[in-house]
Amino acid sequence: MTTVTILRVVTKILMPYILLFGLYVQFHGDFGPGGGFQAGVIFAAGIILYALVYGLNSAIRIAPPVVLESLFALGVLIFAGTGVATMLMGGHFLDYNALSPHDPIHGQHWGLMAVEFGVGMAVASGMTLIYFAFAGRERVR
Amino acid sequence: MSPSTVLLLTLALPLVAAVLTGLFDRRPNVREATTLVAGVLTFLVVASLVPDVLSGLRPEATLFEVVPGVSIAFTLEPLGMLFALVASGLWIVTTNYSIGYMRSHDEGHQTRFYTCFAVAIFAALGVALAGNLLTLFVFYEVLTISTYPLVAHHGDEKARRGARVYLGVLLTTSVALLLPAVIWTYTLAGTLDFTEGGILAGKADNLTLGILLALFAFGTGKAALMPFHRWLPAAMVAPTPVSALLHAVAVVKAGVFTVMKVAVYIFGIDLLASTHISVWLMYAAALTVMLSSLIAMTKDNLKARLAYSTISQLSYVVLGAALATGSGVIGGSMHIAMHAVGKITLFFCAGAIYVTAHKTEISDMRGIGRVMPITTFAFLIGALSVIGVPPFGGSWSKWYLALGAIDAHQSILVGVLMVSSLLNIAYLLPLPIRGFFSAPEGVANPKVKEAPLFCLVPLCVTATGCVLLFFYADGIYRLLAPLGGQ
Amino acid sequence: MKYLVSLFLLLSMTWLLWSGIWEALTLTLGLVSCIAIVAFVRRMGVVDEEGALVEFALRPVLYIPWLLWEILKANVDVALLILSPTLHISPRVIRVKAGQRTGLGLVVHANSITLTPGTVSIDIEGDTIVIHALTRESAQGVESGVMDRKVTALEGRH
Amino acid sequence: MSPLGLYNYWVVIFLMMTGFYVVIARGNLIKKIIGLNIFQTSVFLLYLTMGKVRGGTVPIFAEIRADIYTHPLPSVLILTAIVVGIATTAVALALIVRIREAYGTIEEDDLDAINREE
Amino acid sequence: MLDVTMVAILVTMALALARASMGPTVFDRILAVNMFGTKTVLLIAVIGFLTDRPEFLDLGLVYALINFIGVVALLRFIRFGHFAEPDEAERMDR
Amino acid sequence: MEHLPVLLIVVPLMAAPLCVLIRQPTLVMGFALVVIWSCPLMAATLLQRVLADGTISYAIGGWPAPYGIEYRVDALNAFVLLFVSSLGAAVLSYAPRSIAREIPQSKHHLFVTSYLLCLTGLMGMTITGDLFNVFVFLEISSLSSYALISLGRHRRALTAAFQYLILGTVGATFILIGIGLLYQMTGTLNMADMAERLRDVTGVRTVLVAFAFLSVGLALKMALFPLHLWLPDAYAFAPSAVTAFIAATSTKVSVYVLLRFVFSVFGVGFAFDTLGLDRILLPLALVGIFVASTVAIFQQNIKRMLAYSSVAQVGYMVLGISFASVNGLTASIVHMFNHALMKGGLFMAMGCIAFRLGSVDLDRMRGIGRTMPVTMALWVVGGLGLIGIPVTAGFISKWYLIMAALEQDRWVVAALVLVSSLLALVYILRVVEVAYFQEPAEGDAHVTEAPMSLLVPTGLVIGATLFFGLQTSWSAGVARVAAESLLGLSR
Amino acid sequence: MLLLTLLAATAVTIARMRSLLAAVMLTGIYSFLGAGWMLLLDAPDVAFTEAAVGAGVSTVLMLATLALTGSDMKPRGHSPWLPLAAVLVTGAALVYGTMDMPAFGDPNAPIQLYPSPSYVDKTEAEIGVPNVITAVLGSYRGYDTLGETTVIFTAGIAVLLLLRGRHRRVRGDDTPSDGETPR
Amino acid sequence: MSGALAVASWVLLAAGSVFAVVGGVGIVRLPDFFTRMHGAGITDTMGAALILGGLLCQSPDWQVAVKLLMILAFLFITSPTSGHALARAALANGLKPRLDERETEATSSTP
Ligand code: NA
Ligand code: NA
Repeated sequence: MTTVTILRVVTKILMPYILLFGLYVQFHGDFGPGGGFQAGVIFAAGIILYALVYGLNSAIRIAPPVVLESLFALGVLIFAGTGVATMLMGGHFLDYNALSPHDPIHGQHWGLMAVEFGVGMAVASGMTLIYFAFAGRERVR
Repeated sequence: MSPSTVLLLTLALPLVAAVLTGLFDRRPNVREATTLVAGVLTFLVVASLVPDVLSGLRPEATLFEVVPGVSIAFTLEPLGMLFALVASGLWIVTTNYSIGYMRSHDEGHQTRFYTCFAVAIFAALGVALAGNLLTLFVFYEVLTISTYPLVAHHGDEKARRGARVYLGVLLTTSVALLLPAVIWTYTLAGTLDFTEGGILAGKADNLTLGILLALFAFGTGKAALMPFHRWLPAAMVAPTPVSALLHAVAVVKAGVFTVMKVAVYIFGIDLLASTHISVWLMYAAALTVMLSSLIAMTKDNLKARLAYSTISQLSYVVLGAALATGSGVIGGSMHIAMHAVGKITLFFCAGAIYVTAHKTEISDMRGIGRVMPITTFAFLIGALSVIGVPPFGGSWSKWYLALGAIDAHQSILVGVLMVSSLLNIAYLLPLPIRGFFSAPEGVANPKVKEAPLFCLVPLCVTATGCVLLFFYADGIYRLLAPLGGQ
Repeated sequence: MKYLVSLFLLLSMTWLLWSGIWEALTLTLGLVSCIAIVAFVRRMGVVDEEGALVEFALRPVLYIPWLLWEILKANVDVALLILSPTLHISPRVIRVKAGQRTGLGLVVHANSITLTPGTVSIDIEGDTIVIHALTRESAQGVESGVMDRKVTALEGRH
Repeated sequence: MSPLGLYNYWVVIFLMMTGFYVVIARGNLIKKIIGLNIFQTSVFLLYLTMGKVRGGTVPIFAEIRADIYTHPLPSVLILTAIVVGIATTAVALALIVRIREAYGTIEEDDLDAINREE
Repeated sequence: MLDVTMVAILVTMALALARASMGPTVFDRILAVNMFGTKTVLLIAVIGFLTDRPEFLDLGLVYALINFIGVVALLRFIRFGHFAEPDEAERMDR
Repeated sequence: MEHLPVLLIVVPLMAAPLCVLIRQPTLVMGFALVVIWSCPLMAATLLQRVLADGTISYAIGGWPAPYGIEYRVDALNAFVLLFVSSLGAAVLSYAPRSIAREIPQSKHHLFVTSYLLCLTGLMGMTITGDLFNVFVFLEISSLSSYALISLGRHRRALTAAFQYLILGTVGATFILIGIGLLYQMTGTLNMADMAERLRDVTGVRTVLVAFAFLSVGLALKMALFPLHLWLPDAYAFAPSAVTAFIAATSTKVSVYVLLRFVFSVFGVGFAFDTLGLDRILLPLALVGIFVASTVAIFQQNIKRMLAYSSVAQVGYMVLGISFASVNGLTASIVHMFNHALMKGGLFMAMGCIAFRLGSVDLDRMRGIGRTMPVTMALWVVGGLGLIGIPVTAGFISKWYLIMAALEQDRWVVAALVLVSSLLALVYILRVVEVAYFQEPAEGDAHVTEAPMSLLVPTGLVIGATLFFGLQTSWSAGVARVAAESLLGLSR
Repeated sequence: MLLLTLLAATAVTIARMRSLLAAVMLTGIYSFLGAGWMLLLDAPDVAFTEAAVGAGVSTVLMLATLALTGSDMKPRGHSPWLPLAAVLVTGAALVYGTMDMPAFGDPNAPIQLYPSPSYVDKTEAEIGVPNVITAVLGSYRGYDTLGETTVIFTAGIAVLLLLRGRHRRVRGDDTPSDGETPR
Repeated sequence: MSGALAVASWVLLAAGSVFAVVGGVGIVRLPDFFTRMHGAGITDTMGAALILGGLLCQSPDWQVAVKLLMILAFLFITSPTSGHALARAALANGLKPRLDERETEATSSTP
């Protein structure tokens, strides 16, 4: 037991719960405060905490910027794509009623979920990406 | 081909010439041949419309509607016909002269010269054919801009400064005075079309009309009415063919042409006569005539003297317009042509002397008549025509102007015309007199050495023109008669 | 694998407690979330015995009340100290040997020391915890070794 | 309408102006961004202050439906505005990093002096 | 009682704020900021009960989490002065 | 067809993340070009339909206003959309070659993404009928322009972008405050709805302050003198293609938004009769025109010179607004368009010059009329437009402006407008003299004409300034229709 | 009231703070306090976001920036009067504007009465989720939210454009990477 | 809420408030960074625990109670952790604790 580090151990214990909390916030936006954006931030915060404690390299290893970039773009596309889907199904852009013509409330639920998911994805990857960009920069004197 | 197509062809030819000369940058012979051919063709096309216009037809063509009710449109009427003939005809002669002048001088940027020259002719024809004030204004500005590179041709600091004054005065006056006048007219009359009898009658009070007339008269900087005449002497930095273009072919003529057009087709001479709003303009023009003649006498530099002479002669045309009588208008209009041919002769001669003898100051030109007899003789003819001595063209225009002044009951102006002719003699004749009767300095028996043929032929042609115009002035009178209501 | 499964179960339990919404959709999403997180956390390399609370089994049930009681006692002491006009403190740095075998045990020990006011663990050097104590009494409290034994007991036997 | 009813607004305006002052006073670039953050956060408070209604509660339905709910729209708008704010902050900070690398300083005066010299 | 508690928390926050602005060392400030953060968590919880909507305690958790991460970031900043050091995994606590 | 309004925005919006997914620079550029050229086509169709059938409304999400966000297209914004998207497309066509020397290749796909986002933001601001939505899209365009500007090669691009960011954000925050106050007094964010509801609360101090904040915020964004401080450096140091794009579109859209607020939301009566907006705008515009034009004369960096000229040109647009008449508004609207063409073209020509010379300093431009004849010819034509020479589009703007001034017997204003053109003459002539009548420096004698891929788009834009100097029924005609509807005289 | 005073005190302290690091920390505090006040204003969603963003992400980013730029700050050598005047004028304008505002919490304020039915009623009928804010955010004004996501996307791309290219270079290597340094 | 719970809640909240404020006084009043950590410890442990406990007594349903407990657990885990890390950082940066001069530094170890 040469290097016991409280912070590392505590982070290790908390990390799954932080991430779970992020997803919880993602999927409970309909019921309480929160939603895609907040979930994304919390998820990113989890990864940032990991990067702070375990080092940027480790964080980049588990969340490679290339993947993050793609998820970032994909998040926006999911949101806008939901709108396109509603158009293709005969509604206006982002008219979720069109997703379920017989039960508009149902359509609204699906629509909200889809767009919130897109937001969460974009924000989580985007925030992480932004942090990586700052942290990865060398200091110049 | 319908007359309106011919009209557009007239404009297209110099434009095509401009493009082609630009393309033949590396082949001077082709380039200059193009210009010549275009000149001849343009002149022929313009001339082909003379019978139509004489018979009372007014060919028209309309292109774009720029503002509601006002388009880029062309109408050929007598005054424009005359100007178009002068411009296209003298283009041919000037091109010939330019070839000689530019080559013997080994000038740089010749392609730019020919291209801009062609564009300037295009603009001058546009001014001549303009069917409304807006179109006229457009081409007026194109003319200014296309001649700017010609004035700045040498590119040294002196040339650039001269060109800056040239462009500055012309654009400032046109943008700050002429353009508001145009827009104001539009707001008053709702149209800008050149209409026989004018468009402003009954549209505004006399004060407004007076201010408007002043805006037009001074805004047309190219007419060089004092105090906006500075650009003309400043532009003397340009090569001689350019001076010819400015003084005879296009630029100043476009100016006085504009004044005349405005007087006849925008105000209408009846309106001018009945409201007396143009009386002040007569005196302003008369003052310019006298003052610039006096200044001309003080100049030893030949081109500078000719420049002030031009200023003085232009005011004859303005005077003709301001008289607002049939004879005055005809006289003034006629003077556009007469002065053009006379003055171009003088400039060609000045250029020839400069090219051959490298002399610019009149005091250095003693005995020049013995070295360059043909040139000096041609100068004499041009000078006499400008002075207004029969049997040369200039005598007719002065005659009608004098008649107009009498019709307008302005006997003082008759006196002014006579005095100014005396002044003309005083500043134009010393050169031929000293040239023929004084011995050249230092050299006892000089050898005859005339200018290159490309220069010599054109000046002979224009000198001959001065004579011919005296005998064929009747044709011009018939052409212009409708303007004076006769 | 043991850690992964136990983590999954703990996560699922947490989800249920938190969410309180027993609809099929939400439950499904919860399930998916838990699986996804277990996978992701594994990728992070943070699932090992060092962070596995499961090793403690149910023993914290006894430890926590004891700790809370200790915290309460210490709090009262320090609060009185702060409120006393003369501020009778005698700060000192002491070192105690920790008997824990696992990193987690050591962490719990050090944090427990910090949680009781009057003592703060300020460093860990090998198996020694460096402590800043506010007074002689609080220092002696740690030096008695009671907490060390309790935490070691928490680890159970292997 | 009593002045007391507007007290909240005035405090918020005071906060806004404090932030605004930090933004426009010359100085350190990071400080400016901090000021910008305060300015914007305070504007958010202004919006939310409008939405609140006396006796109202959070516009999230519980088992029992309340009579009065606070207006949800200001919240919605401000959620968007917060995102805009952090986005601006991120870009601004990235610019500051690059400015520091290129100029060796992030003091407005020094930067102006260097730029003037060029 | 909730009102009193809230005032007490706010007073504590004010005291922390005073320490945060006084310093003198950066560690004093961080200590105060950390304390301030945990008090906000309590404040949130109390406000939840005060406004009769205690179901939104998720927020408290968010505050606690953010506070923790903020302090860790501050510490990292103080210790290393940068956020990217290769293989620094062990050094965070050193 | 029905979805055209929203597609116009969503297509470039979705293309941006797709560019990030595609990554490969050439593919990205090709894809973006296809997408971006579809925008002017859609906008043209939209304009055509608006002119034929009147205002088009599109309820996003199917929620009617004031609950949902409405897109509302009339002649005015259809026209703005058309020219903004056209210039956006033209400049992007020019960009591949232009950025090759200015931006490292690894960033090209991100550049294109930002460019598309910027265009999306500008068009989104223009098309929407919802006040808050304006703010959101304003920020999309602003954030991407900060990034785009910062890509300039000179380090001053960074400070310029930062300064723009600060002032732009302050402006946006002011706009946000204004929107908030208006919302509070009306309960709606929909412009048309708000216009109705504002009638009941005119003269209320809150509305007054809201108006002031919106105006100041927009004045910052559109660089109205004296709030123009961000603009010169931003234009001067951004990459050539970025300068051309932003100069052609960004300030115009802000002017459009001001028009919308003043005329469609507040109404002429409130803005001019109650508030006397003309008494503020008119002097500001005139002073701006003169000061900025004069400062332009003394610039050595020609992009900077043109930037100051832009500040002056914004003055002309605002001057037109201050007349609050059909001719005045026609002048403003048509000048938005004409100036977009002229400045877009001029900055594109500057890009050609920078491409060959690596500099845009006046000293380095000696003799460039000979070494780069086509580029310089295009530049001169664009410059003539700025002066307002007939046959160029710039003339048409001045024409309407002077007509508007004369109509109201504002002689002095008309005269000042004309005199100010002469200042433009001076700064254009300065460049012309150096370019045509001085010999190239020794090091620059080998300079050759810019490549066709740069010249053709530049030529198209400059050619358009000539075309629209003559064929004005398209530009001024539409502008007039728009002006009449803004003043409530038609439809 | 106390909370607002605390907010004001924090803001003023930040404005006067000489140490950048301390100012950054206090900004986090300011966000926390602001978020607390937001909660009192019945805006838990906003409070949530403000805490996560204002106190979390933005603090971390500022620290990361300080790490790259250094946290020294020059004492201000300028007269504060001009900005102060601008601020006073702006503030006075706003205070003037509040004069005709509905009082805080006024149930008859225009926004509480119009449009009718309210979002709350409509959400109940048309969307069917308990959180009205989510309904408005995601559906009624979902387009703004798409815009918001695009804003984040734009910012992300902007940051990448600005900061990529010098990523993890070997120390001591001072050759500038392409296109990032002045000529 | 039954009477007993209400009283318990009242007591816990009051006590928590007192501890919170005392801790606040502590970090203002105590002389150096390391001693101030003890002050912070008071509010972070007892203040938090008692106040959350007081709220726990008022919680309307089990879910709120769970959330309160989780917050408490989170605080109890993170607060000493960051405190420890902070002290360590202070030590590493050369900040020396001000020790009582009357006694020498004692080092002892448990058997
Ligand atoms: Na939500
Ligand atoms: Na402790």
